[in-house]
Amino acid sequence: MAVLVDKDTRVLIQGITGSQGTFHSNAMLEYGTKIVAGVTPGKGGESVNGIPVYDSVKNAKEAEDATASVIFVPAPFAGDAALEAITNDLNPVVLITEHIPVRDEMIVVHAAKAKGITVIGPNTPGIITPGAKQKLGIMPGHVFSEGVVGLMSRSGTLTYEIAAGMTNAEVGISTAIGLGGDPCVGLTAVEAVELFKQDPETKALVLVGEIGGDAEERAAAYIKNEYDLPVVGFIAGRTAPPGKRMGHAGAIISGSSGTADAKIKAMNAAGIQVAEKPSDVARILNELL
Amino acid sequence: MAVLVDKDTRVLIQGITGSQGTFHSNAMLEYGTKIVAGVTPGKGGESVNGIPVYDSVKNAKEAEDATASVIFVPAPFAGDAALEAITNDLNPVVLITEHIPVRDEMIVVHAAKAKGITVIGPNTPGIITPGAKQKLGIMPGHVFSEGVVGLMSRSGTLTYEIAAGMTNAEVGISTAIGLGGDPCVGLTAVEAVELFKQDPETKALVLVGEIGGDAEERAAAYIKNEYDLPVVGFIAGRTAPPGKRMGHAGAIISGSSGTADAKIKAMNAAGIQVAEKPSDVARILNELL
Amino acid sequence: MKLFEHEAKEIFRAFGMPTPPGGVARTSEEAKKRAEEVGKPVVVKAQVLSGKRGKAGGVKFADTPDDAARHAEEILAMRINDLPVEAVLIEEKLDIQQEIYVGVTVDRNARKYVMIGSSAGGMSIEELAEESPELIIKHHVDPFLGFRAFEARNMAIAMGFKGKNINRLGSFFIKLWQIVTKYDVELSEINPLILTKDGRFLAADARLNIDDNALYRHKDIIENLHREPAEMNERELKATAEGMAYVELDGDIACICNGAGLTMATLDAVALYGGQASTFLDLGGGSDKERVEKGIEIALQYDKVKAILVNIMGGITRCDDVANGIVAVRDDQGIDVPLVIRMVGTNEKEGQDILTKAGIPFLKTMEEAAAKVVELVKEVK
Amino acid sequence: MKLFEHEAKEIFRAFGMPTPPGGVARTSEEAKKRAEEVGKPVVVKAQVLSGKRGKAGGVKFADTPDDAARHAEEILAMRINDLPVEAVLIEEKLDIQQEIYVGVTVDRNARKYVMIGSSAGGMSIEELAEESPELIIKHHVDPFLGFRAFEARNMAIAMGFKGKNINRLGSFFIKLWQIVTKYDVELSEINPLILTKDGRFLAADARLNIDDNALYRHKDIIENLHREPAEMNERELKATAEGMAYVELDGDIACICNGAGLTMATLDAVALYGGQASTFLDLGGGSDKERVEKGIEIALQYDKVKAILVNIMGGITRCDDVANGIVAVRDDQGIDVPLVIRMVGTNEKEGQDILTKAGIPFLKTMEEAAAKVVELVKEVK
Repeated sequence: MAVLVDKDTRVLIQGITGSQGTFHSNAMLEYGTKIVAGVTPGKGGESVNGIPVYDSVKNAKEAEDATASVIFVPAPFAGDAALEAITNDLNPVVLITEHIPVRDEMIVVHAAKAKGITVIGPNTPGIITPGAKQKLGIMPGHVFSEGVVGLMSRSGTLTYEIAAGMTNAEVGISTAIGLGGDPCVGLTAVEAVELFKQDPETKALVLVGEIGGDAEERAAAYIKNEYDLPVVGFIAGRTAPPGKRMGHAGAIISGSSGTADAKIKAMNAAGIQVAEKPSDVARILNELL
Repeated sequence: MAVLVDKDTRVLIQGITGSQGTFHSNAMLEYGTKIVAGVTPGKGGESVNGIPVYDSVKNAKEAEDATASVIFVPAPFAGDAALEAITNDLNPVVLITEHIPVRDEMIVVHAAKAKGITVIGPNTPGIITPGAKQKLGIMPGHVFSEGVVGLMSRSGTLTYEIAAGMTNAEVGISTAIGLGGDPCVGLTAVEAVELFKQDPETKALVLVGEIGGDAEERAAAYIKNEYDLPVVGFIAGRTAPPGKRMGHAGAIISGSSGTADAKIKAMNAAGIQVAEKPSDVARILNELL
Repeated sequence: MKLFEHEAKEIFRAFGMPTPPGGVARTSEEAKKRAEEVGKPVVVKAQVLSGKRGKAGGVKFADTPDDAARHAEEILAMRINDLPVEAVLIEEKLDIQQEIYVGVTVDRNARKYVMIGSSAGGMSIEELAEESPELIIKHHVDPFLGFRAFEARNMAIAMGFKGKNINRLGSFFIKLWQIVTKYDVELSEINPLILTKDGRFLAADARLNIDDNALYRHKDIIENLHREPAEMNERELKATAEGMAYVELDGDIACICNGAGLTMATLDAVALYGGQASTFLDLGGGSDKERVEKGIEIALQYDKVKAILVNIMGGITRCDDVANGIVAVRDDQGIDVPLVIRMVGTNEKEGQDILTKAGIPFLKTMEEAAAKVVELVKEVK
Repeated sequence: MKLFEHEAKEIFRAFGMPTPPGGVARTSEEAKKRAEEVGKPVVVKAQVLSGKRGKAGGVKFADTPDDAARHAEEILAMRINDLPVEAVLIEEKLDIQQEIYVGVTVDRNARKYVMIGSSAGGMSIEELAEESPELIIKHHVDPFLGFRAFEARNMAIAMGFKGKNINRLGSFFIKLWQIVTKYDVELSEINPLILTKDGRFLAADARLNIDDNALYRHKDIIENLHREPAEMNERELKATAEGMAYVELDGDIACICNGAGLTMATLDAVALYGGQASTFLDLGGGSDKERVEKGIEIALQYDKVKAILVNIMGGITRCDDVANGIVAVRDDQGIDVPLVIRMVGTNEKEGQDILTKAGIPFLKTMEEAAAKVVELVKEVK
């Protein structure tokens, strides 16, 4: 009924005693997320929002049987926190933190790959499975309603915009995954499509992309060959000039590569309908489903 | 009929144009070793002792189908040369070079392990299989005669001394392996015993150890549980004082560990007869076989 | 953070990479002196953080120190890509046998560094990829083992070099890798790396971008540079200091939103209805009243702005905070351009009440808002 | 290469590890001055490259600068483990809450670095391993990923620390690891690392050995030390310069052989026949005439030597070269102690002919040779 996160996921929050960790662990709890433990080195024995805090992931996992981690640790320490989660076999590892050095990201991604662990992000709003009332991240839960559409996106608020549109149009979501706005992220769009393909409850996909890189082109190529259910696309940054970083570290047209045009062309070639405006996504889905 | 090296081994010499590489590749050829190529970056197209020289292991392997490598590259570059051999799937990789930084050795050993490749050495005389007339190393071939005894040792000339004694006593050798005199080496004594155990032609073993570390104790424990054929031991350094490096980087008694006494005790406990003098090894073997 | 050519070359030399003899000049007199020191024909190169300076006339050859001074004077008076040229680099003009490309960047898909080399340097790697992709040699660096000397030599071999040149060229790759790991480089290029007629390899140009996110690990570099990390105008500096993403564009509508994707989509929607954005301003997540005020203030300082579109999708960001920020700016200093607001999500109702009370209209969808702001800007013009 | 405590601490401090206030003194006047600077009771510690200086009387406490001067004078006059004490370190005497052990070394079996920690510092790690092995916490470092901050914290947790002390103690492990990777350390210990009564962690002692084989990568360290890499006597220096392995022992028979294992076995054989070696001298592989000459010359300079046993297993080393070397030393400068030679292998016949011609006897087995040299030494005595 979902990918990566379901009702059995037992969540650990790394950096829970920080302002972000405290605020969002509370929001997650309110939404319904099964948070079983928090970690802040040196603050073991405390509690945050009623969640017990441990000094290490090892201790937290042993005591509370956590299965997944959400990381709010500041950028200089976030890579280390992710490796700690990976070493302790938490899966998925959701790396909310922004501004992590790319070299740290690469090490984290490959350490996770070597162990078969999925890293979501960094610089992601996280992942949400409305049907299980589990959100591992910072998204406003109420804009996502339960349903059969898998949603993946490189951006946060744009995803909320589209999800809210879907909810208004009564098109629900199986799982929504924020892939992250950095150039190097763990879970790629292609891998996300693969996961949704294996989920029998997901009947259609929404792929929200943006300028920079060619993750969307790769996903489109994969979809063309491997994915038979309807897919709707949206690309942000169609009017962005080359050479400028549009907020996200990954959203930049380098030379002539990474343009919205190229992505839309690739999507169209794969039979993906690309929405012109965010509000079109729900409309097209309603036509297709 | 042997371990690691047999008549099908096709040998590459890294560092062949250096004085050591040139001298020993000639000695190896004279002994009968199938040397198919040499490598010295920048000297591709030359030849040494009639052996074609290539600029890279990749080129040499593609052209001459080499399967194993012997490395004579100077210490600062030897780690890199070993990684080049490992990357190109040569196996075994015989690392003759002495004085390689231990950090480089550790990387080489683990890179090889990850690919299932055997590294012999560093700081080893190499490996010789008299029955196949193949020696990958710097040992004088004539002191080793063909036979059924597997020989492994941490030292060079002491091995020749013992092998010469065996040859005089008409006790032959299946394969003799120099494990290397450094604290960190690739193939360990335990792993060497495992290899000999799988060789149906090897009917007895000689384990020549020396002070420092506990490789001999570990091999003895393994032999006690897993190896049923006769084993003769010899330990050098019974009169060495603690805290002094006896020539080999690995030959040092640290505190109270690594003493000859401890090793001899462990060997005796494993049913291994330990020779008092090098010449006793052949005598005991003759009694046992 | 982008380094100037001469700054990058200083690092290159510290790692043992040879560069042509020469030095930096900030006046034509200095340029003359540098050329005299070189004592041979020189090249005078604009120091700007922008490619294509050659096409803009920022690179000139000079046979004599007087010529060098003249060229320097011209170039120092130029603006390239809207940036002033504050220095030139005077270097010996090399006797070229071959132009080579050596570079390193991050491959997003592989999530690895990729070393790139080509025997056909001089042109941009993008052009080369289109014209002669077979001449581009790539090596993805193992994230755990790093880049090894033999891999550097293999690149030189694959690029067609022989004999001693294998090690000589290979060493540039190795040193480049050392710089990458020491300084968290995200992109570096030596283009061209020159092989001279007398057989020397020299880094004739240098590009070096350090990962902004890793700058905290490299304070020493910034200190040595004696300058700001990036060339930014006053508004960009302010926005950056506030942690906002701010990009100036050629249109006239400032889009102030929360979230990079939403801001880009808002720019696109403006274009869809026939308008053109002047400003990409992502306030970031969880913006409070003060932040919204600051954002609008910065946007208003850009003289191209003729209208403002605020588009907020409330998540962590609360609509009442945003509304209070907007009202505060209007009351405190006035907003003298048309203002269109769209605001949904967390505390939407409260936010709308605040706007209504303050007499500021708002819309419910971003499409309506985009259409409206385009209409208003047309009226202003 | 072993560093002195004060040298190791200088590196520790450069990486941000706190050490007790104090400084080095080479005279009692300097010691007084250092103690005055500290302004509190101090400890005066002999700077020698040897453990167990405490038991040898090389560590003394002083309440006043005058006491410190007196202790320093005594200690500077000592020899510890046969090495002169050329300097003392004067440091504040700490108010100890807990003594901790923090160290790193190479695990031969795992072929990995191993970080070691214990809440029970102060005694040697060998003693601790025997007395309270359960108090020793070990972590093998992944050769590709290195040692991570969370692993350092996990060590501190496993050592029983809580709260802020987890990060405080963890940072010593992290910094130690940074030093290991920067300087190719093969062994380092902070023993004890002191937790003071007022809650500070300080490296009270420091041991730091750099991998000799990697010294070529760390010329900067050696330059900063302004001393020879190791404390060696004249003969050891000469042998090391020649690339020979040379160790002095308490006996009277110099064993000159080729190969470390063979040399050790020769020492053992001498002992087996009732003798005692004075010298371990491994000529190394491929020794030529000059090398053999140099080896015998160095051996003869050690005043304990009463006889020489040359034992050569010719492989790369040729017996004729060895024979020529022996003859040359005898003819040029004379060998005034009994000389026993055993020589087999490559060019054995030629070598034996040379010795025979020169009137020097030789034997065929090392056992015969060992027995013979022991017999001769007894006659000399």
